[in-house]
Amino acid sequence: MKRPGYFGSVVEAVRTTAEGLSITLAQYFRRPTTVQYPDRTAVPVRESLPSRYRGFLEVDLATCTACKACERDCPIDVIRIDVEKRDEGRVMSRFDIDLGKCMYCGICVESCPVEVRAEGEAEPQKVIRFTREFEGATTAFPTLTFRFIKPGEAAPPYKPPKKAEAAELPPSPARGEIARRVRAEARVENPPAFAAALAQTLADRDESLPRLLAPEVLAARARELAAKVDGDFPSALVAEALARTDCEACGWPSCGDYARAIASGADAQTWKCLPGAAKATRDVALLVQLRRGASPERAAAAAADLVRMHHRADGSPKTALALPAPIASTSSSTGGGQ
Amino acid sequence: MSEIVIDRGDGDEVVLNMGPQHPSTHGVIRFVIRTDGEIMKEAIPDVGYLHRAIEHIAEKCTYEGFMPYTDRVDYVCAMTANHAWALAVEKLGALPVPERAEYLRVITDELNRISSHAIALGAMAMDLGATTPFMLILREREFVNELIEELCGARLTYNYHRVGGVGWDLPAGWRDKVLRWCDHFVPVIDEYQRLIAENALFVRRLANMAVITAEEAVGYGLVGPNLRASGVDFDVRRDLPYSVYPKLKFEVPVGRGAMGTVGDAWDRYAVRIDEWRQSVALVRQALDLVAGTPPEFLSTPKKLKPTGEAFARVEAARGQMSCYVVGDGGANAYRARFRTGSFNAMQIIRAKSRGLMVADLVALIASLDVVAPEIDR
Amino acid sequence: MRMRAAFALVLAAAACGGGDVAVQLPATRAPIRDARPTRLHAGETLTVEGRGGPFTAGATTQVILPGLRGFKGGPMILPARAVGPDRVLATYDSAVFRYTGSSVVEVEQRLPDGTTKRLSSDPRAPFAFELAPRDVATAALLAERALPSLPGWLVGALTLLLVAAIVSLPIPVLAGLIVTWERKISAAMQSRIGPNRVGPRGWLQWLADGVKLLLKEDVIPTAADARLFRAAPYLAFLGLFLTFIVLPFSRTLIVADLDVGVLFLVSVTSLVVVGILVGGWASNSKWSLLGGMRSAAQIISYELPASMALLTLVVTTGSLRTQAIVAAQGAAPWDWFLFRTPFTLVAFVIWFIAALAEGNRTPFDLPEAESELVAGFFTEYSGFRFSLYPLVEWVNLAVIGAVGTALFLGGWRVPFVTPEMMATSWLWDLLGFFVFALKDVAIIFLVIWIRWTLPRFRVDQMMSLCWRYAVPWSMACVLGTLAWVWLVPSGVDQAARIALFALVGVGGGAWFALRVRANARAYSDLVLNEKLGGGRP
Amino acid sequence: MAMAMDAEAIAARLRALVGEDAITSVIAAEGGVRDAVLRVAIPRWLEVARALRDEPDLAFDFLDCVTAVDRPKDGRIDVVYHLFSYRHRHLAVVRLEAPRDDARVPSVVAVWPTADWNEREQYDLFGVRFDGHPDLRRLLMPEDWPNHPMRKDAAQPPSYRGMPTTRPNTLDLLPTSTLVRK
Repeated sequence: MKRPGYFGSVVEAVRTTAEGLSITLAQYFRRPTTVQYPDRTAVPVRESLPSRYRGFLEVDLATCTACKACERDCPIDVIRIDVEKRDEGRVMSRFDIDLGKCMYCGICVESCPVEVRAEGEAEPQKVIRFTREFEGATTAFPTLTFRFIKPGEAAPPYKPPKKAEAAELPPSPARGEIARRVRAEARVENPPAFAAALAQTLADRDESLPRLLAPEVLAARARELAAKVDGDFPSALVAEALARTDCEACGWPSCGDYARAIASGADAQTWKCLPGAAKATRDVALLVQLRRGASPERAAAAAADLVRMHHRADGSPKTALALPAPIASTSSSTGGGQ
Repeated sequence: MSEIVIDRGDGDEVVLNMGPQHPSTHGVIRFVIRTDGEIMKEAIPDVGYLHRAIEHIAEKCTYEGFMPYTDRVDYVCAMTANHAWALAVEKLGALPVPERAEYLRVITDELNRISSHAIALGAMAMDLGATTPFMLILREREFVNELIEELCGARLTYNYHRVGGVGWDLPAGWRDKVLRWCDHFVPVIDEYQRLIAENALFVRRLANMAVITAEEAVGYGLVGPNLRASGVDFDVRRDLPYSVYPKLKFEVPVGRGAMGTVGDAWDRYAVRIDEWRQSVALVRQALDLVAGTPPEFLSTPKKLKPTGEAFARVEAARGQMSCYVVGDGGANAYRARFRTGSFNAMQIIRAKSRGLMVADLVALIASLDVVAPEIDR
Repeated sequence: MRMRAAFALVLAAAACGGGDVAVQLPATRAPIRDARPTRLHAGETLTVEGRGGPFTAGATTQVILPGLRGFKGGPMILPARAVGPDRVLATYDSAVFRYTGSSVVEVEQRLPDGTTKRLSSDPRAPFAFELAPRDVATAALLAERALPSLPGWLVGALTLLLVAAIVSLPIPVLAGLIVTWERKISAAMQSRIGPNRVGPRGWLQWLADGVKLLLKEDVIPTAADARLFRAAPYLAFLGLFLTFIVLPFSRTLIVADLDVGVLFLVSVTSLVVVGILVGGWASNSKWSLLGGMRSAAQIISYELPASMALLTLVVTTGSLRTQAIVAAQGAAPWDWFLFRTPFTLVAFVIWFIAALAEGNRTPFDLPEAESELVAGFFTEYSGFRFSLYPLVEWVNLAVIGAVGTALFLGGWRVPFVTPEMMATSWLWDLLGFFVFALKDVAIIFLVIWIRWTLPRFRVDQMMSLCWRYAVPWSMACVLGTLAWVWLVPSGVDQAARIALFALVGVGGGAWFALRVRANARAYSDLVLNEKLGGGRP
Repeated sequence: MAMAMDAEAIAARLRALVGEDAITSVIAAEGGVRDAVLRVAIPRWLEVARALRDEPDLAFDFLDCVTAVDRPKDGRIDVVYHLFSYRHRHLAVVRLEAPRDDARVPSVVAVWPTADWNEREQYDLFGVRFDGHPDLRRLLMPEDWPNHPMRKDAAQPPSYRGMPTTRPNTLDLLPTSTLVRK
C-alpha cells in the first residue's frame, strides 16, 4: 500500500497522535493494577498465592519413609539424605535440600510414593511438597540450604501401616509451617557475615586489658560461656568468639577452619586471631579451659594469664606473627564457620 | 563466542560494540557495528554468551528429568518448548497420550504464545521509545502469568507438560477465569493496535524497513511470524497438524504489506497482533471441548528406554521449533537437538543490516523477536 | 513556594532604559512647556519647564499628575522645588508597581504671601507617563548611597547577585515539582502507582532524589577533557536560566521587560546546545559523542522554525516586548493569539513542536535514546554534575509552558478585567499570576502527556520534519500574517477569531472528549487476584 | 501442483537425476526409526542437495535442521539433514555417515543460506569440518576452547582461562552430622 503523500502524512500524524493521546488519557483515569509489596499489600502476598504455587520445598519427616525416591529423581541432585545403621535400626541422620540451586520443577514431589492429609487441604499432599513461602532473600548463601534434620539429631523412617491399606491418610502439619521453622533456623545458623563482625566491633569498642580482664567482667564472661559449653562443643561457639573476618592472619583460610581446628585440638595456639585481639584470645581460652572441665573461676584465671602473656595493655597482640604456610584445612574453606 | 578482530576501515568508520549487555539486544547478544555514526556498513552478530549446553545435558539426565531444562530453551515461551520435547519422546517411544492432555497442552501453548507475543510487541514499542504500551501490555501478560500460576504453580518456567500427558488437571473455577480474561483481552488488543501499531510515528519507523522477501525468508530458514510476514502462508499447527489442532478452527495471519511492502518490519509486528486474536479464539474453543473429555490427563510410560530416532515440530511463539531425539535403549537420550526460531532469525540480521541506521538495527532485532536463550541454548 | 518567588521578583523589579518614545504634540501658549523624561523610575527626578518664567523660585511647590491615580487613590502628587523662574524639579519618590497612563502636568506653588498658584500644561496634549518601580541599576545606586563606606562597584555587584539569587532560587524547586508530577502522571497512564512514599503523597520525592545525587560520587572519566567536562552542565543551565528574565509572569512580575524580549528568548536557548555538545564531546565516549552531535543538529535546526513562528506574533503585535505581546491579547480565549488567525494557530503548533525538539523531549529525545545510545550525551556523568542535565530538561518544560502561555494563550490577562482596572491594585496582579500559572501547568501537562504516548523519531525523519515541513510552513505563516494584518478588515478579523475558536477550540475539544470516553469504556478493569486487589496510591 | 512424495519415490528420483551411486540406501521408517532416512554418499552430497532444492517435483526449499550424531561404537559421525518443502508439504531426512576421526562433509551454504550457522554449530560442538563453508569458525564456544565438547569422548577441561569449569556441590560443603560428633 503506498505511503501517504506530503499532506496525507500530516493528516495521518494528527489523527493517530490524537487517538494515542485519547487512549493514554483514558488510561490515566483507570485504577492502577500494581501492588506495593512488601509493606502495603492488602494481605501478606503468601496468602494470595494459588494453592499449587511452587515455592520452597518442605519435608514432613514424621511420615517420610526414607525411600530416597526424591533424591534419585532430582535432575540436579539438590536433595541429600543420609541413612545410617544405628543400634536403634535404620535412621535418617541428614535431610538437606539446597533451595538456592533447586529449580522448583516438582519432579521430586511427583516421584514421592507416600501421600498424606495436610491440615486445611482438600487434595492429598505428598511427604515432600511445595509451600507458598518464597521470601528467601539473604546475604549468607548457606541460609538457602534447608536442613530438615538438625546436625547431630536423627529421624526414624515412617513405617506405613500394612493392613489398613484403605485407612485414613496419615495427618501432616499445614503446608508452610515446617518450611518457615527450618528457614528461621537456617537464618540463625548462618548469621549474615558482615552483621556479626559489625555488631562485635561496635558492641565492645574498649578492648584494653584492664577492662577485659577486670575481675567481675571476666567472671561474668566465664559463667556466661560455661552455660553455653554443656557437654557438646560445637565449633560454631568458638567461631563466634573470633573476629569472623576470614583475614587468614591465624594461618587458616577462614575463621570457621580456625574454630574447627581449636575445637578439635588440632591448633593449640588460641591467640592467633589478630583482628579479634585480646577479646578473642580471652573468650577462646575460656572456652578451651571450660571444655577441659575447669570451673569458671579457674578458667578465668588461666585465660587472664594467657591474655597477659600474649597481648599488650591496649589489647593488641604482642607478636605480629609471620604468616605460616596455610595449613590444609580439614574441609574446603567456605564462608562463615559451622 | 569469538573475539572478532576488525581491521580498521577507512577514515571515518567507527566500530561500535553493542552488547552483550545492552538495553535493546533482548538478552545477551553482541553486535559489532561498523558505522560512520548513523548509517551502518554492517552489524556482525556474535553469539554464545548464553550457551548452557542444554543439548549436552539431555544426554546426562533421563527423558522425564530433562523436561525442566526445555523450559530454559526459550524461557519466554516455555510451554511450547515443553511440548516439543514431549512430542519428540512420545513419537520416539510411540507412547499414547490421553485426549484431555492434548487439549490442556493446546490451551497452555496458546496462553503462553499470547504472553510471549506480549513481550515481543511491548519490547519493540519500548525500543522505539514508547514506554506506555510496554507497561500496559505487561499488565495483560501478568494476568496470563497468574492464570498459568494457578494451573501449574510457576509463572515462567512451567515444567507443565510430561512425556505422555501433562502434570496437573484444571483447577476448579479456572475455566471461567480464563474466559473472563479473554473477554477483557480482546478489546485491549484493539486499543493496543490503535495506540501504537497505527501510530504515524511508529509506522514511519517500520514501514518499508528491512524488507525480507519470501525467497530470502525461506532461504534463511525464517519460521513462524517472521516467515508469514513475508507472505509465506505456512503454520505447523495447520499444515503439519499435531495434538488436537485439526479439531480447532482458526485462520493463519499472513503479511499483507498494509503500511508498506509485504515482509517489512511493520508486517512482522502486525502479524503478531493478529496471532493474539487467533490464540484467544483457540483458547476459547479448546476450553469448550476439554469439558467433554474423559478425566485421565497423564499416562506415564512404564519403561521409557526407546531406541531409534524421531523428529517433531511444534509452532512455538518464535516459529517452528524442531526437536530431533536419538535413543539408544538407555534411560537417557543419546542425542537431543533443538532447532529454534531465533537461531535462524539471527542469521538474516547481518545481511539485512547493511545500509540501515543504528536506530533501525534496534527495530530490526525487535521485529524479528530474537531472544538469546533460543540462539545459544 | 511559587508565591514567595513572585513577590521576590516584585521587590527586585528592574527595567533598564529605552522603551517607546511618546510622540509630543506642539504645546500652545500653556504656561508649562515640557516635562522630561516621561519614563521614570523611583528615585529619578522629573524636570518641568515653564514658558516665560511663571514659577517663583524658593516657594514650596508640588507637581500634580491628575491622570495618574496615586497610591492612596487621589491624583499623584510629587514633592518638588522650583530652582529657577522657568524650571521645577520634582522627585518621583517610590512606587511599588508600574503605572502607565497619560496625564496633564500641573504645578502648584504656595507663594510667601499665602496665595497658591496653580499652572497647567496644554490640556489637549497630555504626556504619556510610565512610572516604574526602582530597577536594579537605580537600586544599586541607592544602595551605594546608603552604604558610603563600601566601594561603589562592590555594592552594585552585590545587589545584582542578590537579584539573581532571588530569581534563581525557585528554579530547582520548580524542576523538582515538575519531575515528581511527571512521574505521577506517567505512572497513572501506565496503570502504575508512582512515587507516594517520600513526603505527603510522594511530593517530596524530588528532594530525596536531589540529596541522593548530591551524595553520589561524581566521577570524571580519566580520558575525558576534565575542564570542559565540568563546565558543560553549567553552560546548559546558564542558557536556560537566562530565559527567566523576559518571562512575564504577571503585569509587574517580570525581571526585565527588555524591548528585545522575544529575540533575547530565542537567542539564549542556543547556549543549551553548546552545553550538550561540549558535554558529549568531553566525555570521550563514542556513545556520548553520537548523542551530542545528534542533539546539536536537532536543536540548531529547530531554532529556525521556532523563531519564525514567534516572528508571526511579533508581526501581529508590532513589538518585541513580551509584556506588549501579552497586552495585545485579550483575556477571552478567542482573543488569544492561539485563535487570532489561522496562521498564528499553525505558528503555535510549529513553535510547540520546535520547543519539544529544543528541550530534547519525546518524540525528539534522540540524544538520550536509551535503546540506542545508552544515555546519550550524559552517559558518563554522575552525581550532582549529572543532575544538572535533567534539571535543565525539566525546567525547560516550565519555560516552554511560560512562553506558550505568554505569547499564545493570553498570559496573565484575567478574564473580564481591563488592564487599566488591573493597574489599580496588586490583588489583580496576584490573580493574573495564578491565571498565568494555570495555563503554564496546562501546557506542561500536555508536554508530559505527549512523552508517554508517542515513540521516538529517527534522525533523518526528525530532520525532514524540520526542513520539509516546519521551516516552509513557518515562513508561510509569517507572510500570511503580514497579508492578514494588512488586508483583512477588523470586522472579518473578529469573526475569524470566533470561528477559529469555535471550530478548533470547542469542536476539537468535544471530539477529543468523546474519544476519551469511548476509550475509557472500551474494556473494564480486571482484577484476577482479588485478595491482593488492584494498587492503591 | 503439490504432490507429496515418500522417501522411496524421492530416492528413485534422485538416483535418476544424480546417479545410481548417489543414494547408498534408504532406511525404511519402522522400529525405532520414525522417519525414513536417505543415506547419501558424501562426495555426491552437494549435487544431491542442489537437486533436492531445484527439482520442481522435490522443491525442498527449507533446510529445517542440521544435526551431527557422534557414534563412537560404529566409528562414525552421522550428519543428519532434515528438509521440508513448502510447496509439496513433504519431508526428507538425509544422513551422511562420515568417519569419526576426520569427518569432512561438503557444506551446503550455497544451496540453503540457513546452513551457515547450523554447520558452524555442528563444527563447534562435534568437530565435523564442512568443506567450502565461507567462514567456518566456532559459533557458541570460545575461540580457544580446547576440544569439541559434545563428542562422546570429549572430557570437560577443569578450568578455562583460570576460571574453574566445575563447582563443588554446595551440599557436600556442609559438614555432615557424623563429622561434628567425632
